[in-house]
Amino acid sequence: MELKKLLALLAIASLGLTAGCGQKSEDEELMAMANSASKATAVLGTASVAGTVTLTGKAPGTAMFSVDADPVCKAQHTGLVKDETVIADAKGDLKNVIVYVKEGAGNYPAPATSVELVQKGCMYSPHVFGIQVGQPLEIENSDPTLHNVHCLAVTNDSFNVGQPNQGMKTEKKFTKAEMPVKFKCDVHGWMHCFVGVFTNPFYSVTGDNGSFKISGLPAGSYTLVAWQEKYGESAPQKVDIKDGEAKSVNFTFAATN
Amino acid sequence: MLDKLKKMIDEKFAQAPSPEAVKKAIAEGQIWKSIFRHGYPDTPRNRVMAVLSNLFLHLHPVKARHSGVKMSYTWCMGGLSFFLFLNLTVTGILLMFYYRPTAEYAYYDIVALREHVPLGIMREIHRWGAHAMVIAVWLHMFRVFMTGSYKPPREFNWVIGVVLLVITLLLSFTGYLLPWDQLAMWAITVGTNMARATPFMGYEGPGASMIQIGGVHLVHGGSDIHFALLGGHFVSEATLIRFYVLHCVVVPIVAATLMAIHFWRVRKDGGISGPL
Amino acid sequence: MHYILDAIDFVLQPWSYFLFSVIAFWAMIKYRETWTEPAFAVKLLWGAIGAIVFSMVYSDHFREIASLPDNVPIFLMVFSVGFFTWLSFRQGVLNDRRIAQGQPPIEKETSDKKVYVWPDLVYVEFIATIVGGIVLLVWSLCLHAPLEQAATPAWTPNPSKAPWYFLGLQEMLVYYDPWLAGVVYPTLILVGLMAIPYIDKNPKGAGYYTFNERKLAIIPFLFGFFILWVTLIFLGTFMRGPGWNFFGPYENWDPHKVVVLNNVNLSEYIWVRILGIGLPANFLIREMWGFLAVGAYLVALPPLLTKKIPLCQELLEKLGVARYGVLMFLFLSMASLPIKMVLRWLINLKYVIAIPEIFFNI
Amino acid sequence: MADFKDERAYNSKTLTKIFLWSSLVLLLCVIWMVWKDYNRPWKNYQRQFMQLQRSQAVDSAKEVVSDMDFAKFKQLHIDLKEANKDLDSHEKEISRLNDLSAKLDTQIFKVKTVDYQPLKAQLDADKYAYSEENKEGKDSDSLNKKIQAETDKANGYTQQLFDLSQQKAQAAKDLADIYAKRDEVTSNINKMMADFHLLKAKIDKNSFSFLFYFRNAMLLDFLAPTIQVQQVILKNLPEDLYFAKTMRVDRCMSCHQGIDKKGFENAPQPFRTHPHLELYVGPTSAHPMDKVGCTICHGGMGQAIDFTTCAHVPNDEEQAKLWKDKYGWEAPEGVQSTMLPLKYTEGSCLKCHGNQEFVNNAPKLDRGRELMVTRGCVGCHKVKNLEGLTKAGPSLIRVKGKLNQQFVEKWVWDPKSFNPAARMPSFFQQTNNSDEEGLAKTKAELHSIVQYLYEHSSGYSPNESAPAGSVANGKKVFKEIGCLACHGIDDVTSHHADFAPDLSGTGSKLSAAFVYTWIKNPRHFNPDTRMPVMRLTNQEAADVTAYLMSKRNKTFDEASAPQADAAVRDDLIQTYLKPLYGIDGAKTQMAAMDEKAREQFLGQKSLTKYGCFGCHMISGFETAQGIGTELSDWGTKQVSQLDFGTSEYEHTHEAFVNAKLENPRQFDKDKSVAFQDRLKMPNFRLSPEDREAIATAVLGLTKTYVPDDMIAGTHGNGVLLEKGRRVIANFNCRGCHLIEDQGGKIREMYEKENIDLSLAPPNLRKEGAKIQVEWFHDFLLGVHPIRPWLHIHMPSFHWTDEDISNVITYFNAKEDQVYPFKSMAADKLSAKDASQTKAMFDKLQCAKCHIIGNKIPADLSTAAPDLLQVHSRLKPDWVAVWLKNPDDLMPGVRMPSFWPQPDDKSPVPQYFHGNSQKQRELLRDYLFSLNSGKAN
Repeated sequence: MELKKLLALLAIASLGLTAGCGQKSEDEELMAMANSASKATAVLGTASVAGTVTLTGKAPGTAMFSVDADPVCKAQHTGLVKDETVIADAKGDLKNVIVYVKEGAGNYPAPATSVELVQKGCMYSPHVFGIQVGQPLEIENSDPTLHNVHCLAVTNDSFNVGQPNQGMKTEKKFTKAEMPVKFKCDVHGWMHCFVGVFTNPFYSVTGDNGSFKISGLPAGSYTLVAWQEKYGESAPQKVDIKDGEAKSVNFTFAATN
Repeated sequence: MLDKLKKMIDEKFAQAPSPEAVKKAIAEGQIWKSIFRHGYPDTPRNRVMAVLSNLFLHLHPVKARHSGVKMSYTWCMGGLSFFLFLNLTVTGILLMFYYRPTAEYAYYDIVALREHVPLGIMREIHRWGAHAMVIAVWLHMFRVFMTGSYKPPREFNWVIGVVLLVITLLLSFTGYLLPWDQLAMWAITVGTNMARATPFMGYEGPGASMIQIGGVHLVHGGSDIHFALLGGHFVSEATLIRFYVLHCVVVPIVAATLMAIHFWRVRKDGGISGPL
Repeated sequence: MHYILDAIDFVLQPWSYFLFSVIAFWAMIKYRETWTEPAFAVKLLWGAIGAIVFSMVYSDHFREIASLPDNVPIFLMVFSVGFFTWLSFRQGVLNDRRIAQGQPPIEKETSDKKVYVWPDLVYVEFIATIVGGIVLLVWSLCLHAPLEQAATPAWTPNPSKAPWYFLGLQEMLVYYDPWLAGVVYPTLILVGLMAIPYIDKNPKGAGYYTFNERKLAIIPFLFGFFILWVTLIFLGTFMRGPGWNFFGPYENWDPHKVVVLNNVNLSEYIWVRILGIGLPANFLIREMWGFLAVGAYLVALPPLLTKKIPLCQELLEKLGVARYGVLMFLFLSMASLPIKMVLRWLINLKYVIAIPEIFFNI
Repeated sequence: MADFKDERAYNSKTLTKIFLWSSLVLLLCVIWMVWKDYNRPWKNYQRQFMQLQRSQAVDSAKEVVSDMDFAKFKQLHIDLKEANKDLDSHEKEISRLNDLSAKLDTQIFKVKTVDYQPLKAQLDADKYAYSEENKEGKDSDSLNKKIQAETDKANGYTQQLFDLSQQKAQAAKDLADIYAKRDEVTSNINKMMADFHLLKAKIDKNSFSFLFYFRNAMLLDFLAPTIQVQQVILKNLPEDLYFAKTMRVDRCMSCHQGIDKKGFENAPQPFRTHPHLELYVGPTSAHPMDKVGCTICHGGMGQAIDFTTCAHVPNDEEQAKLWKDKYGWEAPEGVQSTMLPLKYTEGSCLKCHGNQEFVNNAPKLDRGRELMVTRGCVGCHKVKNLEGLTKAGPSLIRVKGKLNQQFVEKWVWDPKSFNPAARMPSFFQQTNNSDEEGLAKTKAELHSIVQYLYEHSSGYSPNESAPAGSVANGKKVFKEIGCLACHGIDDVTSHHADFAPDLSGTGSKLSAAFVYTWIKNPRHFNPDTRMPVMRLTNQEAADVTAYLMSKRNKTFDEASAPQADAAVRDDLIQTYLKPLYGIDGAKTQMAAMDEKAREQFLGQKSLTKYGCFGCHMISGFETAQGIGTELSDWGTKQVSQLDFGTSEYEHTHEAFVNAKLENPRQFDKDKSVAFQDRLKMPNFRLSPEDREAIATAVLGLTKTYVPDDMIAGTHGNGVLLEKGRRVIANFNCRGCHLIEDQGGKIREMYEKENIDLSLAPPNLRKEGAKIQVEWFHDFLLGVHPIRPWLHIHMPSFHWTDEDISNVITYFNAKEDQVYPFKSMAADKLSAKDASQTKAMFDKLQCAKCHIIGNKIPADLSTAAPDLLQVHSRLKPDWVAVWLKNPDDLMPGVRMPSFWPQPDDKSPVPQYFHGNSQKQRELLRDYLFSLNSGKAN
């Protein structure tokens, strides 16, 4: 055993010698490194996954609440305001569900375009959305009243910014993947929204009809998960996908009361 | 010009002596002859000379009894004892380079010897060699007894042998303390506790309480042989330095002297024993 | 398997261990013609190796103790002593056969011829040195020298043992006080060893292996060497556990083991148990029985033996009074250890003479 | 040759063969020896780590390169080429300047060495001669003249040298001007490549080059090896070797190469980075490697660098097996300073932080120590630094007025049958007293104990009877008001505090009147209780009472108390009397006792036997000492002194303490022990996590020598901090509040039940910097609500002036503010500033949330504290910092930052030129100008 090691070491030693002799110039080395480094970043593919998210069982009735505490908010609404926690249509199609690739996707560079979060009528819009690590998030106060944007991130740095002026914008970036991150406004106790932070662009938030589509996937095997603010994370679903393929995956949540 | 040089070299090579001649020139040159005063020992004369003209070999007689050189007779245990002694001397000196006999350092110097001192097994060779030497000496004595080799004229050499046995045990015993770990300290504590019970000289020995003048005891815990041996009431740093000096200086010198006498007497008493 | 181990643990006690070793010794002397045959000896060797392998495999405890680096010399000692005992007896037996047939011993065949020490002796010595060096190197490479926690008197390891070559003496401490076991006996052993050439006046057996011609010398010497030294080291290593209590070789060393220790002094036996009166205040009177016994043993016994045993008479005549006296003193001193052992086991005798006032206990 | 008859004992050829082969074997052995030394594991680890470092550097280098602006890089190289071309055109000028420079050098050298230096030497010698002559009174005029002449000459040379060097400088400058363009490009290239070059150097350093192999080659590695033993020598933490103290030397980093380097957090062992470098090992941490080392915390042999000899100890069997396979690990033999298994490492904090009430960042240890206090371990066992504390159990001085006798008997007989979460440990029905004899005798003991307690108890009756209340509302109040910070109850599973008793089953235990009175004023029953007043209204108190009384344990109610046998009792009394009076004497003694006396006798003896007074106040046992073994240095107690009985556990401290906590009586198993000598430690029914926590705290109690100046909490502010911490622990402040960012345990409930954390009790970070001392004092004496929207109440504790002073001093000392405290006044606003600040105040809409006197925002659920209190409550310095970024001081607070960090841009640039710092300061001054008099 020990003798074997010895021989191996001698072999390595001779290799080291030859490597030492054939030194490349610095520029060449640099170029080689640059090439291999650029290869490391993942490339978008051509496959896609689409589907719908539905709620089974009796959907909770739409809750209503008052925003009268602040006259500015009151002025922008007539009467009570709809609670956005669970929004499902008659068929049970769920809105505001994030579907994303939990396992299997690599890291992708962040797009330079920013995601916008608007506070309008003392409500967050969108209520649920996704963003990539490093992608700018622009938070705007469109109301003529004080809002504070209180980010309750755990993995990322949390922050709490006051926006006393109408039209005031604040830009933030997330540095790590985290799902979900809650935002709330401490001035208006009802205001909150959720964001998912991902290292890749493979996420989608369901619209009014509960449908979502994730495209640009390279061929491979992925684990998909849906997340809803009240019902949490769904059971994961595995998807094997080839280039150019379009697969359909549906998620369901069971209503709890 | 280069061609000339080449030619010259070729000529010189052609004249060069054969390897045998070189060998001969060296073996019969002044330097060689001044070191080795005899030829290769394959003739009786050279064999005699090989032994006689060599300091180390001249311990031996030129000729010995045929029966005496047999391994089955001598078991070579005396020789091995001596080899082990030399071995222990060499490794012991190497150990002394690294070892400081103080309470702060003794233990951790031994740890260093185990952990990272180059070649790493000096202490092992020393320790196992010491154990082996004890056994070799016993077996040597056993052999000498079983062949009746202590009988006249070798009586006194047997006595020296017995003393050398004691010296061997003492060397081993004093060395046992030096690693300064629990094993060492307590083995020495157990071993030296008996000294307290030495008749008249140990304060827990019979008769010690009788040695008194005017009601003052002369042999007490602070003056008895146990105290003298340890340099204190218990095994302590004073004991360490005492045992170190005994182990590295005193006992080896005595051992070497007695060994010289022992070997010399073997020759003078007629070499390896044999039936008359 | 564990029944066998447990049975061995049960059977082995200090007294039975001693008994077995004495029986083995007797057998060794008695059946020397048989066991020195190489074929038989190889069987014995395999038996010994088998016993050790068996113990190592089936007893975790034995393996743990046996594999302590400092106990490896014990095996080296046991096997080398065994081998060389065989070698010497083998040659002795062969010589004895020749002598019985009127031939000289084997050594005599060649002892008159002389050979040059170069190369016959020097070469052999050189090879022995190299082989010794190999053994030492391999041993050192495979086994680390033991090193425990740095020395501290704050906690005592249990058991605390002397270096292995002194375990015979430590074992003696069970039966005799330190001044005897640790001082007087070692001195006597050395004096006795030194005295051997001056007492042994037997002119035969010099320079060759023999048993028959030197029975009287060899038997006591080997008894001392084997029974009172080597086997006691073995016992001290493998069967003395915490509190210096006796444990079977496969028995776990439980530091909380409790054993009966009801030892009684001779004076108490006689004054209290036999005579039924209390102990006298004066310790000289109190211990007079012991003094009488020791005196009788050392002083009266040697002359008495000459009267009773022809062999002793013969010895006295051969050696003269002085030599005979010294011989008997040394011999009786040696015998006192097994005698005390037996007395301890038979009648729980603690001390023959017990004067703790001046630390004089025998 | 003819006459030589070769008489031989051995065949030469055979001997030669043997010689040859044995020599060969010897040679192989020697090579083996060298190889073994060369192949020591730590050397291999260092080689492996080089590879690891190299591959990491290569990765970083790749990243650097991929981030690099290649266009710029290329452009720079083109520029460089051009600059070089440009230089070619100046070739002549360059060579001229170079020649000139060389010529000047020669001249300078000549003037300096040939002309000036000998002259200077002569001059010095002459000066000396002159002074000698003057001293002897000789005429020295000629000499003086000579000196004068020589001095002039020397000055001439100096001038010459100066001129020459001027010329040389000019030449150099000219040259530099020519090279300027190229040098600039080169420096730009170097700047761009700086990171890359650094990494390149790192890669080269960690490459297996020829030089590396040469320096570390077998037998040559004594010259200048790169593979070396790494060590730190810790002069401040000497090791006590009993006979002498020696320097502690830790060599762990010889293998744990990445321990202090960032970036190896996920590397395989032994290369992994130490967790929390900002706290441990890191050079700027509180425990830097070169001051604290490794072994003082982890234990083990610091000087050993082999996996086994440095005494690694695994966490569990599984790890042991893994180590055996991977590293050839063996359990350390004969070594006492073994490593603490990793899961117990926090215990080591005690070596230096032992007299701290809690050790932050050691939650397991803190929990263990808290359990040792609250579960009453320290009632029986003496433990250094945990002495003289409030007893763990309730006082039994007035037990008669609180509980009925039946209940007490059933309760003590089996506490968990009443309440599985009870803290009272089980003494009875354990593995060593559940045999027939044990059951009979323990029943007799229990009965007598209760008889004794009731006989010695004074009476009590509640002074109020409970009005009718609503169970539902009581439940709500109980949960919201903060009872759960100390008490547990089975209705709430999201959080279970065990500082005070679990209240499940109260209805089966107490009377409504008792509960009502107790809630209203706990000190009516027990003047020494730590239970605070919660300032409930009568109705709230009645509701809570109703709720608690509704919590009954039916099975327990229906069970009957154990029946004691008088004969067994008398038997037991005999065992106590016999040693004192002999068999007959004992009988006479007992005959003289009547029934009651016998109960009292056995009760008293049994209380002593079980050490009940360790946790409870009991009349007649006021001064009794705990009955357990002292644990102050248990972690270094010899293993052989631990009685494992006949159990099969491995003989280690860890195994013992775990086994003992799991079932304290198990070491009596298979033993023949008389009833009264059997193990008595009760079963605390601890969860595995709690057992591990206590084990951590106990294993950390060692005799390790640590110099006084390394022990925390003994000097400077440390002493003040400890006094405060003790009060904080005693009143369980951290049950609600985060203090030193630890505790706030009730937040668990908020988190699990998804309640807004801003409704939880406040974080007291920087409280000392925040709150004015006078206000603090008044508040603690008379608590009043500050945040009206909070349901949870700050209770009114009954604390002494000393307690209050200690707490306030503690908070201030924490911020390095010590007595005498600074006076707290903000600057006065000028009239001009005041109006603008007011406008800014309105613009920022502070009043949207903050209460200002009687101006209360519409939605109370989002309200913030009254700004009228600012001037008396807050410290001005703090307010300015607070306004900058509240989240920094109180993470998760609702108050937003209006000046987003780090750019510090004001949202209202129209005021004070958008100077954020000024805006905050003026706002602060404005807030301090607000008080009830002139609120607007």
